[in-house]
Amino acid sequence: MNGDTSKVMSIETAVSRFMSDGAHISIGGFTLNRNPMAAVYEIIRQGFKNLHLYAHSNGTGVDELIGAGCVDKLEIAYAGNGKTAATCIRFRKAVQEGTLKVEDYSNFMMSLRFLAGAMGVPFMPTLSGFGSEITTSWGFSKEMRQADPKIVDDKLVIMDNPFGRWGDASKVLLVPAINPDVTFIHVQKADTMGTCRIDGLIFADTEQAKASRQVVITCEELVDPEALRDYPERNQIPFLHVAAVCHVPYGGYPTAVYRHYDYDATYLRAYADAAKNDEKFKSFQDKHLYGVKSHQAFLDLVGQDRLTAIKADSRTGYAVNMKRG
Amino acid sequence: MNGDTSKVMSIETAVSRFMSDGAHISIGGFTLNRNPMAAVYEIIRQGFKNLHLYAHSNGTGVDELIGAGCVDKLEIAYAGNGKTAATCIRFRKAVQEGTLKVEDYSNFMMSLRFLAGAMGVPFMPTLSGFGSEITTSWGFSKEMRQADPKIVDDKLVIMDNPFGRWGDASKVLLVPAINPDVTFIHVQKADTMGTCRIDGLIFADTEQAKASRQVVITCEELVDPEALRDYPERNQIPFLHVAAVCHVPYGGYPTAVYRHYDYDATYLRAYADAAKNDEKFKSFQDKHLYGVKSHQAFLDLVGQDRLTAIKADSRTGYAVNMKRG
Amino acid sequence: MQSKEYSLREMMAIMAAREIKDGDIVFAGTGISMLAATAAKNINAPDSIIFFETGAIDSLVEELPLAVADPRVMYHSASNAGLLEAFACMQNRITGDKVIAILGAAQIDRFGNLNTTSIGDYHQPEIRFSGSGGGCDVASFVPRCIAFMQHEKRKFVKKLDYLTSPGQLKGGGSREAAGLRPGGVNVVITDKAVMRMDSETGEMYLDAYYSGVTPEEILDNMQFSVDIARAREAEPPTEKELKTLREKCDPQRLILG
Amino acid sequence: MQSKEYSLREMMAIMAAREIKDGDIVFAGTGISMLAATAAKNINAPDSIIFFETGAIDSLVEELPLAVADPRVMYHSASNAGLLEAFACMQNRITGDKVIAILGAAQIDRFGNLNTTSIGDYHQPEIRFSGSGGGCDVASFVPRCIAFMQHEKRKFVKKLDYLTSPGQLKGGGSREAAGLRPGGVNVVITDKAVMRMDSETGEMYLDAYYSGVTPEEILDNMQFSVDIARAREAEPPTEKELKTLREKCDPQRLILG
Repeated sequence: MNGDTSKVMSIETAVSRFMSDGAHISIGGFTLNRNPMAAVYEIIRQGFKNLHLYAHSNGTGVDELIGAGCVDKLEIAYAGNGKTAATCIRFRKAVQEGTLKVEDYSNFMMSLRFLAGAMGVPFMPTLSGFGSEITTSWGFSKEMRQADPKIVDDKLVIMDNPFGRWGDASKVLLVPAINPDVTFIHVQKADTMGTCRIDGLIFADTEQAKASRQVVITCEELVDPEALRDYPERNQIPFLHVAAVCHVPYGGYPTAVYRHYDYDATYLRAYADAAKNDEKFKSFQDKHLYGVKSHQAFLDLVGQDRLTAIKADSRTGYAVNMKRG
Repeated sequence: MNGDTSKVMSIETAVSRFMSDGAHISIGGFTLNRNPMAAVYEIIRQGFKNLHLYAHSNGTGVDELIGAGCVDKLEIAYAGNGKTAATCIRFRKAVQEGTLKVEDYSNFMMSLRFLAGAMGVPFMPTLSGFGSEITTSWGFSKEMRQADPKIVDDKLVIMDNPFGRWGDASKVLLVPAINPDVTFIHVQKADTMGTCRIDGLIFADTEQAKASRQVVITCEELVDPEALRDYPERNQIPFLHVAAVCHVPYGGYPTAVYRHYDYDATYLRAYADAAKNDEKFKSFQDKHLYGVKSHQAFLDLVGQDRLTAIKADSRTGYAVNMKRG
Repeated sequence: MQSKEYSLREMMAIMAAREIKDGDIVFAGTGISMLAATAAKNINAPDSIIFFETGAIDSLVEELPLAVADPRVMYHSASNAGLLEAFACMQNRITGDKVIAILGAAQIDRFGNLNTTSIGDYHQPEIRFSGSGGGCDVASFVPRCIAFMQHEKRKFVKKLDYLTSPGQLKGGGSREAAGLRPGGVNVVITDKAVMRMDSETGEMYLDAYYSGVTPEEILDNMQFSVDIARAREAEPPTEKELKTLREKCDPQRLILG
Repeated sequence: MQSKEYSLREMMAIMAAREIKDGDIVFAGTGISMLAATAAKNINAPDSIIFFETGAIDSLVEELPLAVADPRVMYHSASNAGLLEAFACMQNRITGDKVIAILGAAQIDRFGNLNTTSIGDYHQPEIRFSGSGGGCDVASFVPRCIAFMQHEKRKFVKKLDYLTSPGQLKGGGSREAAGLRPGGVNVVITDKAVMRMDSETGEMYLDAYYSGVTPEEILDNMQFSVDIARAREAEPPTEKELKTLREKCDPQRLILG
């Protein structure tokens, strides 16, 4: 019973099966942590274009997708990548050059939009943002919104509190639900049915997964369902929401995966350096992205020394005293 | 640092410090599971009256509080207690005799109301309940609501979806936030700062705690903060929300506490039998409630044999093959 | 092979189990509805998934729980979350459309609306029941709901004393007009018959009567009449169904009695 | 005992740390704001609680994180949840009123409104920044916010190119009129001075200038003028503060440089 393993497949198969040009997608993680990088690189290699991308503060993955020219439209709260790039470099370039349409929200608003999608309601209320130009400056015009049935007509709605002053609020700001076509999440442990156990911070991965029509999981460890039934309270994404499970060790590299490995500051800095210059960036991509056939080949190129240097310490879950400066 | 243990106190002290007549309170758990029974019994023994009680499907604790005449007003989704009482018996009696004012919601609505309180917004939206008399029959009249600033003016509000048909919804139903004065939660493990680790289902305990102005935790095991820092992902209630931590082994008895003990079907049946008759109920209360001075004295009265019979099996977390028929 | 020796409760459990298909997420309540869910899983829909409003998914039910918060639903599940996650999973169309729910009620009307709140005036009830619980939510969200009922005149009523959980409301598209998505009770399983809702009118009709029961007897036990023109005799439980139900699903006879 | 030997960055970190009191929940960002939070915890407010928008509470920060999603914030915390829990904790008045936040920005105006989005026209920006992140949320909810700024004319502007995070909006109660609760930036800590918001008018004034800086020099480095009548010289960091900052908070000099 429930021994069905039909969801288990390679990331190459999952990307080609669930992705399409123009798809509305979302990726898990936060800046330089637990981004589904193997999935991101595979999407780029398979050449999907005109994507509509939803993110809160996903740095590394978002910038790679934009840098590769996969993304037309982006709804996001924050495009930075910690100390290596206060503003994501290819993102900045694309916005300044007008090749990327951006709709700005805050982190909480984006998280609430995924929550609304996960809960099956058209919006979530918040008290954030009154007076901010987030409410008045729309990256996607009303006309563009009305012309596209996959984009909600209003960026957000402000209304009077229908319960008077209840909850110490005179007004509420409503942010519309997101239901991506596909969401990619990288986790420490998943079982063959698709149930996931995440260590460390969840960010908004649970809501992103539950809001999505299809969810592709990549995992450091693929286990038998039996292995996750000991403490079901620890499983944040139940299999009901998952379409594909791909076993990809180091699938979050070069971002960090708590208790497994740290971010690779060296790689992220090299990326940031290259990203500042179009030609340098092209050769960087040619070497690290298009020059390899798979995530494993990319890891081979990076080399075992670097993977050893970022190996997580068993006490703290990160690489203690790793050179990061 | 943070070695502060000033939140640790007896349940007697916590109840007398945080409770008051007329307080708006909430209790955790669900029907016959993880009700904060030691707290409930202590509230009764200390004689607090005119309480306004919020619950979703709390059976055992709600019926005891009503049976003891502590509750004036109740907002609830479900007052039943599994097989022992399809409808809670003292609850039914109080409603039929007109001594208890009830406002009916659904389980999801009550959970969303706690969530709204926890999130600090005046309401949460749902697509539940259109056409139900929950929307039209108000247990608390508009006049009564307007006269009491602690009760929201409207039971709920139905409005057109402000985002057109986004989210496949034409209308939304808004339920107002709850922020109880005090919430009582029983957990398996808490640390001296108040952080809690719950095993098994959470029900809506997390939201109830976060929505509440004061939270009193009773726990099976009281541990040093260090002990819960190994897997912070497993701690559902951070100490920020907690005012008091009380070490009360068997503090959920006679309801079940997963991985510790099962419900006591014998006790619950005896309660249900007594509850059907006013005189029998009075003597039952005199013996089990007013006749004992503390939860420990109550457990002594119940006897070790019964506690042994409900001891949880280490594999399943409940008492395997326990007589329940 | 059919068996002549079975109780009405066994018949009801098997009738409900047959409604459940592989891949269905089965919203189970307490009592006979939990037994029906377990029966489906063990007999005809091994890849159905048992789901509780308390937040447990795909529990390994080794002993019959006596409540949806029984610790027996927490064992060996894929996830132990809470009420919000459970109801969100049903409200969300992506997962919610796969759910089939089993409900009970004190009263049902011709449009499959349910009363689990009170008899008499709501403010001064003659009889007070437990209230909605998750019933109103489930009937609002779930596309396929089974109602378990005793076939009695006081239960199949012309007008509910209180409409707790919405079915087709007043029929003729009134459910959707009120703001609800398609769904609510579409099958009623009683101790005499299986009734269904007409997809056009939203009204109840007699689909199948149990062996030894006549359509007339069924109408005699209801306050309203229903179309009996489509009625056929129900297929009784097979030996295999009964054996599994008795030996695997409720060996302690907690529900079967 | 005071020290003459310290960098401006050290001065800024200590000025911010002094704003933090025991019992405060400190919303920390990256860089110098994280350093200030760590400094407060190690120097003057041991019972303050470090809190990250990513969902970590009371982390044991043994190494300085380079981002709020750095695995270094996940170690030994009281809870590792997510963004929704973190922002709810600030939006909720019960816990939110205890929060003090540290923010940064590309531009600030006289009312403490912040721009972290773009320079030039929003639709065709000359310079695009990272965007709000949690900044707009924090400035909306949190009663006390510290802004870290470089004291430059292009940063203290008459009019923001984009108002990302609300301060006092246009002053004179306009914040509350817009629907916001009291809060937003009330202290600005720069490499020259500490500025505060007047509680009546909502306008920025000079509270303290660093040793060797004159109020006039401060005004020269802003596009708008502020009241300097209340200004005094800031108390420099003590030896003890500096020692702890250097040896305990950032021994790798990741932030101190």
